[in-house]
Amino acid sequence: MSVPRTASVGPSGEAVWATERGERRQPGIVHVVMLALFIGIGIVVGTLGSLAVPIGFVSAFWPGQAVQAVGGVWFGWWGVLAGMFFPFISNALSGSAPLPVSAAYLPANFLQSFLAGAAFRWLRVDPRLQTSRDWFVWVVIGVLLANFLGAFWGTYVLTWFGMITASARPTALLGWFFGNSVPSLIFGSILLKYVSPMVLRSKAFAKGWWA
Amino acid sequence: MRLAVEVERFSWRCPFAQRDALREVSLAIPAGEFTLVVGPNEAGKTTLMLAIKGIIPHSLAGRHDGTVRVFGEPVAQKNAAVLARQVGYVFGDPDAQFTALTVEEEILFGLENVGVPTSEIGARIRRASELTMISDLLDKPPYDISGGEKQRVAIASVLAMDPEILILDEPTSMIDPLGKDLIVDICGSLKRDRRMTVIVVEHNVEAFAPLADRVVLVRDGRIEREGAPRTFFDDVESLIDCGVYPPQVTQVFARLQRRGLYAGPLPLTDEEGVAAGTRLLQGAGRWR
Amino acid sequence: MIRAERLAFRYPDGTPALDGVTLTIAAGEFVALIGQNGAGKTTLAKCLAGLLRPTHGRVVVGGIDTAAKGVMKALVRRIGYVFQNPDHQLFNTRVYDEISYGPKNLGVPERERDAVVREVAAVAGVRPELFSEHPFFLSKGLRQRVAIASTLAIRPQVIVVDEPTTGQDYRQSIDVMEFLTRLWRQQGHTIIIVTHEMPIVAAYAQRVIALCRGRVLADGPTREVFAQPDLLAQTFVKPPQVTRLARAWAGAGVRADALTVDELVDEVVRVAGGERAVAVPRAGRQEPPAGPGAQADA
Amino acid sequence: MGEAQIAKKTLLGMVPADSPFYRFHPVGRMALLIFLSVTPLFIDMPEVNLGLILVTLGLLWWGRVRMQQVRRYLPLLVTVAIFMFGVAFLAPGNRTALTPIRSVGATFYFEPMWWAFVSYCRLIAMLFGAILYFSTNRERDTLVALRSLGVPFAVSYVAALSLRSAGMFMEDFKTIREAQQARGLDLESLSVVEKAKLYTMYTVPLFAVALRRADEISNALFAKGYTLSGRPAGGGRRTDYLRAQYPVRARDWAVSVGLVGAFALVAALSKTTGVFSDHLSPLRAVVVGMVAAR
Repeated sequence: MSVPRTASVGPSGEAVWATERGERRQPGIVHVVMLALFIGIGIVVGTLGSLAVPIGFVSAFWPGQAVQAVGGVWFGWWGVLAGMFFPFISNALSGSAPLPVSAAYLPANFLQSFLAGAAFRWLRVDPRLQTSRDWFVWVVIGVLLANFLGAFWGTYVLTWFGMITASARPTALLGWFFGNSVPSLIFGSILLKYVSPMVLRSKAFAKGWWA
Repeated sequence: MRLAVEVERFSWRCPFAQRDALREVSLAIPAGEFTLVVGPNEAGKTTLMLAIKGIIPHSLAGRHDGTVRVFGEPVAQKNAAVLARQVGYVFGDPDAQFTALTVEEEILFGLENVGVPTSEIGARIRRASELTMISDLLDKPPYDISGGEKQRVAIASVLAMDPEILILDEPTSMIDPLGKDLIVDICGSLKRDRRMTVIVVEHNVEAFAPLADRVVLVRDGRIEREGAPRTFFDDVESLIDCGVYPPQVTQVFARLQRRGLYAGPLPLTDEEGVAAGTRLLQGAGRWR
Repeated sequence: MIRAERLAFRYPDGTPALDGVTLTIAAGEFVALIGQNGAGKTTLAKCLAGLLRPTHGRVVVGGIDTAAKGVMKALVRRIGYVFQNPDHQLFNTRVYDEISYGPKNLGVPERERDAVVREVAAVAGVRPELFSEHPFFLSKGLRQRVAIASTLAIRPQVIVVDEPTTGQDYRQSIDVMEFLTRLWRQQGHTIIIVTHEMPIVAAYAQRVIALCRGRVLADGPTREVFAQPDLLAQTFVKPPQVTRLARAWAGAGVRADALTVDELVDEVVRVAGGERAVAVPRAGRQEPPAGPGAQADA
Repeated sequence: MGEAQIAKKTLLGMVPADSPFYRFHPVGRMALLIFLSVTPLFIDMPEVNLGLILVTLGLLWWGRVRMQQVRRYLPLLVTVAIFMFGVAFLAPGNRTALTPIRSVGATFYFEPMWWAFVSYCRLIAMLFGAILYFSTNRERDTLVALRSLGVPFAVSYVAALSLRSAGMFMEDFKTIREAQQARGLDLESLSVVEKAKLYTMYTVPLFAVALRRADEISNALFAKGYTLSGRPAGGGRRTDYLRAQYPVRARDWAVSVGLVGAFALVAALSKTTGVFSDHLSPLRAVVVGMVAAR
């Protein structure tokens, strides 16, 4: 049952997201399982990332966003859901945010998970990052925009909870932004480039948002 | 005779694959019969089993042709819960089949799925775990035990469901030799006492051949040979070429036969071999 | 080469895995670790390779105490470990990087590294066309070979392989074992395998160490250990079928410790047919075995 | 070999199988999580939060959690403190409205520093609540709690499977690290950049394994007769043996209702009366007095 080995030429951009004639896609058990596994993987990556470089709740190096972004790209809403929920547990395990704060982060985590997936589907970007256009959309929307918006909301939450003063917000915003963007750029790119070929062949891959 | 499994000109191709994993395979297995499936890796043995269990086409996408029937009805038209009651499946990779957090939950998961009353579940868990000797593991996570224990847990979780057909895909690959004997004994008692239809895929032919009513060789997506074990292993060399290792006792006598020292049916078990050898050596006047 | 003294190991939840194991393995041996599930085989192998730190006792490999600090780099040149599941030990994105990972860690210069990679790949049967492939797309048998090649690239004197034949069919098992035998015979490596397949042990290993509940129950030349079925039964192991047959026919003059189909057939032919005595190799240095069973007679 | 003390594997480590926590129903333990880790949100007064931290530490000790496990969080406590007080020091806000304190050659401002202290105590109290839960509960306990609360089967299953898979990935992670060591990786001699590169080597196999596992588990679920709805075909209900094994007794209800009630009471009091406001803190009065005296 192993994935057959073939050359990496395959459908690109347009073809990746197009459903073939007569192809019927509907969510199945595999998507529910993938949701759970992605939460699990997010917990591990998110926790270890925060524990490795613990500088408080704005981690200077949080690879969790890479998991969020690629999850949305590969598995649509299932990946987005996973990206929204795993931070609850990874934040609690690593001690970077308690449950109520994690709850308040939800919109940030939603954007960080959703934007890349949305951009890839709407703009028909190849998840294997094969052209410079693919790279451009990934970096600008999937990484920079998603993390800027995420950091904007997240630091607002921190101020709201009184964990940082209003005047410290710009610093925290920059910290969050770079702390997420840099690892996301590194890991996210590697995951998209090297793992996407396998994902595109798996039955869990979601061409649409649900399947 | 009632047929448990009928496979009719069944073909299957995975998405992205260059060729069919199964090519017009036909096979009929009567209820209560014990079938041993052998063949090299990646020949299609597991794929055939998945098709009988209905994982193909229900849970795996791909192109298929032909039909597979279980008790006369196509599996494609049965749903998971019905199939779970009829066909038990033990996967080859012990890590690949666990769905729960502890061994006990692993066993009860399927029982809950098919709606066995809670009052009965406790007794079923006890019976299945005693039979497979895993009673002391019930509280442990299934990914935290040794490979051999995992395989026994997998078998227990399927036995508890009391299926009519039991498929075991390489059930002893990670088990120590006497642990293998335990699995073989369990299979023997299922055949004898419960008249269960058992299909075993194994490289370890030596242990299962004596139990089998029939041996099936799958190669290159086809059924290449099929027969009763006494005649199936006659051509030892060509089987070895196919990656199948016949029981050592059978090999020994096949070789002696070719050297003109032995004539008669090829033995399959230790006992038969010892007896045949003793006769042979006595005949040569060598027994002191 | 390897000396383990009163090794004990306990899992974090308190379950004991090893209990006072003392043994010595000399350079150039081919050893099989056998025993029932949970007897401590893998734990012992990992302790020998320095991957697990024993709770008590110590392991010295080629003069290095595995528990000492900062010895990992020196240690991996002496002993290499091939995991049971290749999925866990292949973590690079290209086969080439996978094989060159070890030498790179040890600071081998690039030009030399390339030569090493090509050489061990050839030995392990990994063709250069596969170098830029992703290891995950290879078949299981090939992944196992890449795993072995990447361990060989460090040129460890001792190679430990955990379950080299699990899940492989007969042909593939023979391929792996023949390959290990070449390393042992031609390149002088010490080989340690962990396995449940007694026909494989009988045909290839020179010495057997049988573990039972974390202790060494039997340790000696393969032929001698397999000649004691009662002792073996305590470790939930039984000798291969040919050995069981040979014992039953010993009364007729068949040697009771035959290990392979070839040996047993030759013995029966000699005894029954009165042919000239077939020279059976001593257990100390077995001739190149033709696999655990029958090949063509010629 | 001595008496082997068998421990249960929790999400964060090990706890002896006879820990007194296991005398309580998982629902009660989940109520404790809610009480300890959400209540501080409504409490500004640092004394109360410090008290809660002491209670949590007491419970950790009473539950016989190994203190080594807890000690892992010490560096985190320090870095969080440095971060929070550092921010308050470097970016205090509108300085003219604040009370300056000159000390050790620098100017601090009382209000932001005090607020950092208040927030820090609250944060740490909430964190310890979560640490307590994850140190004393297995995945199974969470599953039983969810099922006993009547959460739909599919939801409780996803929750349990994700916790379990986190455990599996941790194991994978350890094995991958062992494999790297087996090939001469010396973690201690690596620079930060090299350590960052290491994550790549962990993540790619982790994801590839996840893909395989998703296929395998979904096949296994099908084989065991699981349907998405969780209902067996041909009518009938999915039975719940696990829940039947863990009956919620009167005492467990009392504990759970009591804890959730206490939480609700604190929240209500805090919003209506402001009794937990930091302005009522005796400690604050003392510090303010000291600042004024200078």
